[in-house]
Amino acid sequence: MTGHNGAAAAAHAAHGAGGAAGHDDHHELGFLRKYVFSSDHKVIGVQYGLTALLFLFVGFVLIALMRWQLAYPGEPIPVFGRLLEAILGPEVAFKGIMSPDLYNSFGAMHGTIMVFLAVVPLAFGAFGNYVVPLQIGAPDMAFPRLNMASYWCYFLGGVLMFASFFIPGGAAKSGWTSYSPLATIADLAHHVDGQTFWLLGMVVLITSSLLGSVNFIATIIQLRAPGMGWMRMPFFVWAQLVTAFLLLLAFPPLEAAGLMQLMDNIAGTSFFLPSGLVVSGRPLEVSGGGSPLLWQHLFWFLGHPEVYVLILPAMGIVAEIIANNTRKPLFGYRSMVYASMAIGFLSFIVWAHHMYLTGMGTKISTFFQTTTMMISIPSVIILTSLFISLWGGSIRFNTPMLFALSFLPMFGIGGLTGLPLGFNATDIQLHDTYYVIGHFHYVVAPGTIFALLAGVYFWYPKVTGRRMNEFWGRVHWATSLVFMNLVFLPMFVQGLEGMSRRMYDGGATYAAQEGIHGLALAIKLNVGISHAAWLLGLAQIPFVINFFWSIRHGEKVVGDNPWEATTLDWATPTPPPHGNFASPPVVARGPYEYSFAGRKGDFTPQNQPA
Amino acid sequence: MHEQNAHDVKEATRKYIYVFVALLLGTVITVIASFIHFGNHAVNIGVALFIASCKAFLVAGYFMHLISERKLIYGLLGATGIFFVGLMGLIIFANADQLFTGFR
Amino acid sequence: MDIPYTVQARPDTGLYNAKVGIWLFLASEVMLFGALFSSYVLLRVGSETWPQGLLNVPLGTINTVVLICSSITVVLAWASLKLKDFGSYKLYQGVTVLLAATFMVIKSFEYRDKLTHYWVRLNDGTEMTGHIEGKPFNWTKATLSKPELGLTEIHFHPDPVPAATGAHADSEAAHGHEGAAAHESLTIPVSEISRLESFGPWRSTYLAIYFTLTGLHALHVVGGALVIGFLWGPGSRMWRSDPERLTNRVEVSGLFWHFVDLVWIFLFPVLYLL
Amino acid sequence: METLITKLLHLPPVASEHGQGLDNLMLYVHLLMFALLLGWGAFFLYALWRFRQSRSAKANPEGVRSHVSSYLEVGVAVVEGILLIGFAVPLWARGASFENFPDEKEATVVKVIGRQFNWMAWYPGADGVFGRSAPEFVGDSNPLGVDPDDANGKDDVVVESSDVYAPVGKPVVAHISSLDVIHSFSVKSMRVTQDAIPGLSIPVWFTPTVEGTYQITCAQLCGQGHSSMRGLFHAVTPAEFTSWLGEHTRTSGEQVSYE
Ligand code: HEA
Ligand code: HEA
Ligand code: CUA
Ligand SMILES: [Cu+2]
Repeated sequence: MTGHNGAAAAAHAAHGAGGAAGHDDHHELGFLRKYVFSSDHKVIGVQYGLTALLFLFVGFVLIALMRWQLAYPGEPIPVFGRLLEAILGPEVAFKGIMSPDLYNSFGAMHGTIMVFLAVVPLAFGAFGNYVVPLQIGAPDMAFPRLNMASYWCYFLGGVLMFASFFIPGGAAKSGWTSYSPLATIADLAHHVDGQTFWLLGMVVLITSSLLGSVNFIATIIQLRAPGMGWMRMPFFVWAQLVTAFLLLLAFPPLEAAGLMQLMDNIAGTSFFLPSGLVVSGRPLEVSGGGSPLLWQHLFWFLGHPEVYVLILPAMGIVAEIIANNTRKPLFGYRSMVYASMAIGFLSFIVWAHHMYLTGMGTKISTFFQTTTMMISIPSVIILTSLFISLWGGSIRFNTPMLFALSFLPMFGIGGLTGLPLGFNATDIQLHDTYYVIGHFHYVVAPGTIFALLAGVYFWYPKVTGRRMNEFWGRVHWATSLVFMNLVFLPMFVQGLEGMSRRMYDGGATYAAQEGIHGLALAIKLNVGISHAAWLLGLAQIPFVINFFWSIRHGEKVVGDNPWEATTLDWATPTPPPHGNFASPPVVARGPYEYSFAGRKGDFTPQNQPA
Repeated sequence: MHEQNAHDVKEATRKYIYVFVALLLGTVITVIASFIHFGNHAVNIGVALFIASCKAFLVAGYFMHLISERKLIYGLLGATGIFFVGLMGLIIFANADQLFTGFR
Repeated sequence: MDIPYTVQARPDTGLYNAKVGIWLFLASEVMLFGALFSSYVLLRVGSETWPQGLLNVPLGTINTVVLICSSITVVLAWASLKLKDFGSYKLYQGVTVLLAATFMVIKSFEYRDKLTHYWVRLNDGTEMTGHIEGKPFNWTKATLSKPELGLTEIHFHPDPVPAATGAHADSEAAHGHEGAAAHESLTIPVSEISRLESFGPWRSTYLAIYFTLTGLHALHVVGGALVIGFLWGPGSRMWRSDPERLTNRVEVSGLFWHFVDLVWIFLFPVLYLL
Repeated sequence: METLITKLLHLPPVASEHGQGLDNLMLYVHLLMFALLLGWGAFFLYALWRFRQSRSAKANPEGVRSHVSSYLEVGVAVVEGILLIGFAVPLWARGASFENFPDEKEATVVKVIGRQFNWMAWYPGADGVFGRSAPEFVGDSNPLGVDPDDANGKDDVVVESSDVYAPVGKPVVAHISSLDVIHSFSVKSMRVTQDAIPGLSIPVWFTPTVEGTYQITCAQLCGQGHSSMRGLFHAVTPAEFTSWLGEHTRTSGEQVSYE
């Protein structure tokens, strides 16, 4: 393989027995064991990555169709409308016009797919799997077969979710939050409905991420290479460790809640159904006595930590790329580590800021808004540290760096707009408006997605031995940045004007009328936003082509360490073989020793002996 | 637990038997206690949960060797305990604040 | 490179990988059952009435004892491996699997009991609980009108009405529902019945949480028994090639088993006695 | 000044007593956000320009040594604390604490009940007492299940057309609830939002100050008709209110005086 430089090849030839055994295994495996049912963390990482990108695309297609309905309510969707009618039937897309039920299904599935099937698997499953063992100098994950099971559970969950579009009644249509009682009674005509599939899918996905997080934590605790002390771990590893803890402890309550809702939906229990429900003018024949708010508590107990699951790995990726491309250590590495732990801890006790308007008393809501304000501080610390890390650097503007740099202000805007939501008094006005949509999309779309794209461009050479095309990378970056902002910035205006989310007609019902104040600007903005969203989709074409084209035709990298990085992931052969390291690495220094005075070259790899 | 030699294991085995007997006794006591009226049902609940906690302590402490486990595991379980208490406590607090203050 | 610390403990943590793994997993299980317990508490506090003594305490007690016995056999099995006594290991762990099966059998009788116990509402609004003659399993109003059954009426044995209220009186009444000999049998025409329901999870919040919690627990019992059974049967061949690793596996599966026992220790009083 | 804030943030016009306080907090938070955005934005762009590779060939691993960033972080925390204790908590307590509620005798009391997909307003009528309700009385002409035999309910007024009327200048206490799924009662110009949760009846209060008709938004996904579950809140003069209520009384003939 071309990636091997002389030294690594020599080491390869001379390496110990363990390495040889690992390598031999590798050759004996058939195609199926090697690429499909592989237990190698790198193959699994790539599997996660490709599947997640596919779901990212699915999530985008859903929203692209919804944006038509938002911009031009009630008009048939050109071309794709007929396709929808043919595939899903005229009940939901008559003459290519999206029905309210279809809109709600797409909305719920967009949220679910983006969060649970696209971003988390990409950030945690793909990057975590591929990079963490490399960065800590481990030969693989602690439990390789569990790792494989984790991927296949994820795959099964994805299949269940995707299949639910095609069952009678269509996919879940009660929002990604699936609030009861709506989730239970939205589709009374079908006993097994989209919500059932959603719940089963979630249970499988939760199992997958539990397996994953057990594996990650055990790996990071147990398999660090000799010399890799806690404070020598790259920030990315820390971010993944905290993320894994969030998944481990926050997901089970949702699994419990999911089981209870499943019982409500198929066994007729009333965990989340209060007594005295009257649906369509008839008392509902259930035992009653349940609590709808209980579902919300259990959902948001996961839901809030989940958003940090989305952002922490992204911050980790950005930190790696910034340190590498400013050619200097991260500013305040230790305080960043402590801040990420603080985020992890606090994120378990802020959840009810999503529930201010459920009739909360003063005491409890004061508690939750105080913790919400507290959690913004460690975020500020991490972001500030990353900003300040730029100072004094020698900044290289390559594609990964451009994406990573854009992450900073985008996350900044998203995080800052969390503040008026976090104050319960202002949330009275902003709750469930497009302000919320704007807030979190700034964090997850131009924020997390940019960080993930940065990661793709950054680690691509390690995985394939080739670089992605730099020019098209820049085109991808510039257009994405522009369109992302054109999509999400106007949403704050819409929200302030009072436009609610999950509106099938884009708020047209609430348009201003003679003598009645209503939405005026928001409805106009809908059209612009939709066009920007479609252009945003088009802007990904260079990326997709670049991504596949470069596998075979990209510029080959010279050496194993094309970015001249310090962390151990770059100390492996390219691409890393089964077992990863040519010889077991020994760590002698901290993660970011760039440009230290009196050293040869401007970087010192972690495994270079003192 | 980290017994290295046969003697330790035999020692431990005896302890397991004691614990086993204690657990059986605990079960009997719980059942009997549930048929006694302590006046207030809350007391009954308290007694039953207290006995259950003692039994849980025995199982976790001896059968699961938590009495002599590594710091790492204490840390993990401590954190889990805190989050569990937070989950349960805050949900109940939120509902109480909502339902029992005035008309909320 | 091979994965290190699969058998030997890592010096700085003092643990081997699987042990870290199982404790992490158990931590997540604590949150899983913890959330269900929290729900139980919340639903119970928020409800006006809470049925008591619906369950069969003797059976529950027997099952508690069964699980405790299985816990001791699990530790003894592990201790036998530590003492290099493979024969005792096979014996103890075999008993464990049998005890697990016993637990499941008893559990299934309890479930059957609930699903053959009925609540019925007549067209005139009368509501009764009791048994249908022949002990049919989980009928509903829809079952009654199935043509192949050809039913025009059912024979219903109502439960004795509890004499006094209060936890204790209730429970005795309910326990006695079978023994209390000759209370009358009613003949109810099918056309009179407006609703029929067995005491499944749909019947009340209490039964819902009972079935959910014990069902999930039962799944854990089955899962644990499968793993232990595997390590007892085909998995035990590792004794010849890598005895220490097998011992570790037995320890780890044992930790899981004790946790399952531990959950039951709380489930039993909470669901059966309080 | 006040309307300027509202205009600046492009909020709907305020028509309730406490609305302005909410807008003020909204402005202060946004000022904090803008300050941070501009400050860090300027720093960011300058740093990118100043330390680009072609200008700064060799990095200085020391980077920033001053503690300005720590002071800034403390500063942000302090400002957040002030906004929290000084504004958000009191504003919330106004609406959510039992002690701060107006006396129901001095207020316009109404139950607002959501269902798929409209709002129903239920006034207690002249006696000021709501009738009993229970699911078994629910029928096509009695969607709320008001007990027909309950004397307190005889003079009650139930409006099914998603219109809520209230006189200006007097507090409104609205008990928000729902029959089926969760809805959310939101009158943006009143700066009021409250989820309507089945099984719970949650009171909110506000004092309309400006006459007019305002939209009631359903702000919680409630099914396929969610986007069209609009209502109208009519803030009218006390006289208009009385006569409107009179037109809707069930007991025809006698004029209902609401005071
Ligand atoms: C990754 C995802 C993510 C992240 C990180 C956050 C971060 C935060 N979120 Fe957000 N949030 C969501 C995802 C996220 N959120 C989602 C998905 C929802 C909606 C769910 C739904 O209802 O469907 C939501 C909803 C939501 C609500 C509920 C709103 C409502 O429904 O009414 C609230 C309320 O408190 C809130 C608050 C916050 C706060 C205070 C932070 C803080 O942690 C933010 C802290 C960060 C900062 C304070 C930035 C600091 C920046 C600087 C110091 C520098 C600035 C510089 C420049 C701009 C150049 N969020
Ligand atoms: C991680 C989470 C995430 C992400 C990334 C996104 C991304 C986007 N979201 Fe969404 N969104 C949610 C989570 C997310 N969203 C959630 C939780 C909700 C609430 C749901 C609810 O109400 O219940 C929501 C709701 C939501 C709404 C509100 C709907 C409503 O209330 O009615 C809108 C409206 O415009 C929207 C738009 C968008 C847009 C334009 C993007 C764009 O940024 C998309 C950009 C993506 C692409 C352009 C695709 C790129 C594709 C590739 C790179 C593929 C490459 C493929 C290969 C190599 C094989 N989203
Ligand atoms: Cu009612 Cu939305
Ligand atoms: Cu949150």
